[in-house]
Amino acid sequence: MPMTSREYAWKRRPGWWLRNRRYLMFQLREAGGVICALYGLVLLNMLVQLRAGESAYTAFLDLLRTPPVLYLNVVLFALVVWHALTWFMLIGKAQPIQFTRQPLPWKVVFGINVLLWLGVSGAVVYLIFGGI
Amino acid sequence: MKRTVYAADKVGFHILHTLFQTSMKYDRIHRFDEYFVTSLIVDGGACAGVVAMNLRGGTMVAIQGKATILATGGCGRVYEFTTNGFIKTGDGMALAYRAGVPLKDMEMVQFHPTCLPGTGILITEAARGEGGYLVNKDGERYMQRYLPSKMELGPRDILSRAMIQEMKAGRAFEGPYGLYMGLDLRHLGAKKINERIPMVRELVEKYMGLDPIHELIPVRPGQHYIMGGVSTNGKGETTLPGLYAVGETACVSINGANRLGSNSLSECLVFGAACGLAAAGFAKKKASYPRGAAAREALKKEEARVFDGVLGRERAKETVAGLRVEMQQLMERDVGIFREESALADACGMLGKMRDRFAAVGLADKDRVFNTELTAVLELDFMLDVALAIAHSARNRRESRGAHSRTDFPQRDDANYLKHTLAFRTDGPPRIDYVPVTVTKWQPVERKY
Amino acid sequence: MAASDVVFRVKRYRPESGGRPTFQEYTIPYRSDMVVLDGLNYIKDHIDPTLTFRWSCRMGICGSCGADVNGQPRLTCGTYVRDVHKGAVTVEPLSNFPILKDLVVDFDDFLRKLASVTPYIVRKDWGDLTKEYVQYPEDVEAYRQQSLCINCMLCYAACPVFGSSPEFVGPAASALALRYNRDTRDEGADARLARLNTRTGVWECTFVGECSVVCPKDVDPAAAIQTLKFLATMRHMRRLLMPGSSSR
Amino acid sequence: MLLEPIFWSLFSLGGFITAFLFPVTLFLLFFAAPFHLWPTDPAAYSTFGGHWKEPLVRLFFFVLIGGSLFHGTHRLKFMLMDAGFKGRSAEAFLDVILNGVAIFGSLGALFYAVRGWLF
Repeated sequence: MPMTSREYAWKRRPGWWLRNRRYLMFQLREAGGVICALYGLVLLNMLVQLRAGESAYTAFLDLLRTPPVLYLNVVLFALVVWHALTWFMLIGKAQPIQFTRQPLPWKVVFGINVLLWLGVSGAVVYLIFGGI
Repeated sequence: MKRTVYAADKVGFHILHTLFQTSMKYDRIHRFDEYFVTSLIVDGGACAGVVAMNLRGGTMVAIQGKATILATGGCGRVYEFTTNGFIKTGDGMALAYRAGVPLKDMEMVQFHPTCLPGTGILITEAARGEGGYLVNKDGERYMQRYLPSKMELGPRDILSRAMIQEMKAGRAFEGPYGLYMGLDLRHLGAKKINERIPMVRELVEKYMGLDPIHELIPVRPGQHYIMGGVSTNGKGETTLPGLYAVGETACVSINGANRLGSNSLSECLVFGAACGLAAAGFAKKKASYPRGAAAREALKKEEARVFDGVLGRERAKETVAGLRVEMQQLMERDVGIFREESALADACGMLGKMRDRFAAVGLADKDRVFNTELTAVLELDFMLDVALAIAHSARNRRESRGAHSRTDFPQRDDANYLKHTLAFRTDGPPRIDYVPVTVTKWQPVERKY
Repeated sequence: MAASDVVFRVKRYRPESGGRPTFQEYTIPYRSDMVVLDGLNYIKDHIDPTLTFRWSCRMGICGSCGADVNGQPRLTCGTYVRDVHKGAVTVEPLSNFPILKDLVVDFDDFLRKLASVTPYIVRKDWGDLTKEYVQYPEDVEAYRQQSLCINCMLCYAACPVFGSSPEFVGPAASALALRYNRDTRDEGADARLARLNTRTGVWECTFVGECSVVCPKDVDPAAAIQTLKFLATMRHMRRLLMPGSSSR
Repeated sequence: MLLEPIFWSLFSLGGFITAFLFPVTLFLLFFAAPFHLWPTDPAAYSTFGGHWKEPLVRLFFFVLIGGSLFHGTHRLKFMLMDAGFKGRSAEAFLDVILNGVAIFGSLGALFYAVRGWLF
């Protein structure tokens, strides 16, 4: 006669990340990170082609600049930028090392990081790519 | 010497979680989460454990033990407006009461003056301590009429009574949840409010939708604490060997007729430790484990009472929610802040009738697993016992003392009532008896401000 | 005051009748100042006494009344109907947990996880117990935020990682581990980091961050987990580079 | 032996590297010239090949490629696990493949970075 409790097992829905905007932004952030690895491979291939000589290198560069690849690149680039921005947000939200007595609000840390990012980008333009 | 220590405005919260988390250190502590105790097992004049309903499994079990400690908190849900949680239905008090243990000083019910109407959420004393005003609808600091020397810093019982008098004089605000007074913090300014009483602002914003920096906080008195409870000595021992009680459930008599803030926590920490040691010592000394036969018998009896009896009743006119609200409103009106003979007599009679009507409360939910309608019925059963003890204890104390305020007997009467009330359960109304008060260092004197 | 009605769509599951959870609709009088819990209580008291849910303090401190309201984990006592209803309010049991009955879910798994992170002060030597362990306000400030957890389980319901890997130690237990690691009286940090530096520990976390969004007490478990990842890594590296050295 | 703390460190480091350095690099190499947003073509063979002689530039691309690979493969692993690639053997499989890509990719970048300069 004693009743055994029958729990109803909960199953996560496959499209969970469409449930709210924050989950979706998270998935895009993660996708952005993966795209970065993809670009890492593209850059590696650029070095391979550079090593192989001018014609191989230029052929590869031309392939990158054909309209379909170029427009795909624009979309992926947006994800890379989103990934960078979310990374700056995460730094402020996590702060495993605290430099101030009170943790700074994440928006402040985000702002500092964006400024830093602009500075670093400028430095890259001059130091790596020889300026404008 | 400081009277109390604190952890910001969350003392009880931190004690609770520290105790719970630290309990995980000990493998031999076996928790029965979400078991609902329906009765004590009494064998040979001693408590031998409890019969409990496993809510998740929907079964009844007997849990045997040499020593049993009741730590179930208060009984605020007996009243309509209370700062207590929904589960504070006086279960522990009723369990001991049914096992023949008297309830002591049950008429001593503390009302806190500043609760949010509707929910009964408590706005801490600190709001007034930091300089908050209590005002009526004319914007007047009405406490000047009642306690000019202390104003808003007077004791809880006097502030609560002054509120009721203002309401009766027609100087209260009227809102969706009835009459209320205003707690004015606006003159303190945003800085002070945010620094000193952030929890007050958070609660009012979240649960009232108002910002105390710019608006009056609506407040009214609500039941907050019961000074009475299961009669125990300083070690938590009751008159039933093997049964202990502690905290708000118990009445050690450290609160007399009027509790001071934070003393509830001393009850938990100081008397909790004393009670635990006493119970452990008792269990160690007791040679034999309780017999299984008594437990089996009690289990069978409870299964029949709860599953075949209560759960078997068909739902009809009388509902658990209906009867509960009726009882709560009755207690609020007649056994509340102000009391007098005819109202108390009426309440005692009505509660007696409700006891009979309770037998007709039926249930719609027939499931055994997690049946919260069933637990609500069992809780109402407990509450009716406790309410009867409160009403009869109050009716028999024909004087005013501390939180117990009789309009027909406004004076304190030490000649006749410097004594503790004991309520014993009978098949009819409770039998009221008295025991003398032990006065040690501080002689009772008149309260003067 | 009751100008109009509001519809509550509540997910029901009756273990003794079996089957799958279904939705039931209730139409109840609407008040502008009602919270979702008020609605559930109205249903329980006036329409359907069989509706089952937990609640107690109705002031956001007991942590028992959590449910998914319109798809988001919330304390029903602190959620105004006026803020969430768009014609109807959908109330479901918290995501990611087995359902016991209606809105009541099974939290036992969390209690085991909490126990696994040693949620109490550990000391090799307790010394003279009649003396106080002095802490300064800034010592308390170091762990105050994490100590405010009310175990309401909204963070677990919001965590998609816990949803797919039930063994994941999860947000609240991790935050409480950090609370004790940051306590100046404690000496158990190493054991806690060892527990969290495992397959079911903090490494499962992908920093979705939703736990901190839904937390009603601003405990910020997401940040706590990132800190723990950092501390666990430091401990790991130290042990790799200097085997035999016990940390701290 | 749990390797997660090590890969997580590399993932974090990679996160910083990609966040700060990737957008400007990709912009200059892939978009500046085709969209006429820059006076010169930084990716042109002669320009890029000229810069490549600099040790700092070589180090830069090695760090960029290694960082992005460790960062991205770590995220991909958790995305795949989230999508249902679960269990110990599946996880071990992902670890081998993805970390393999990151390790060999980084070694490749290192090879090109030091080649013609060290040997």
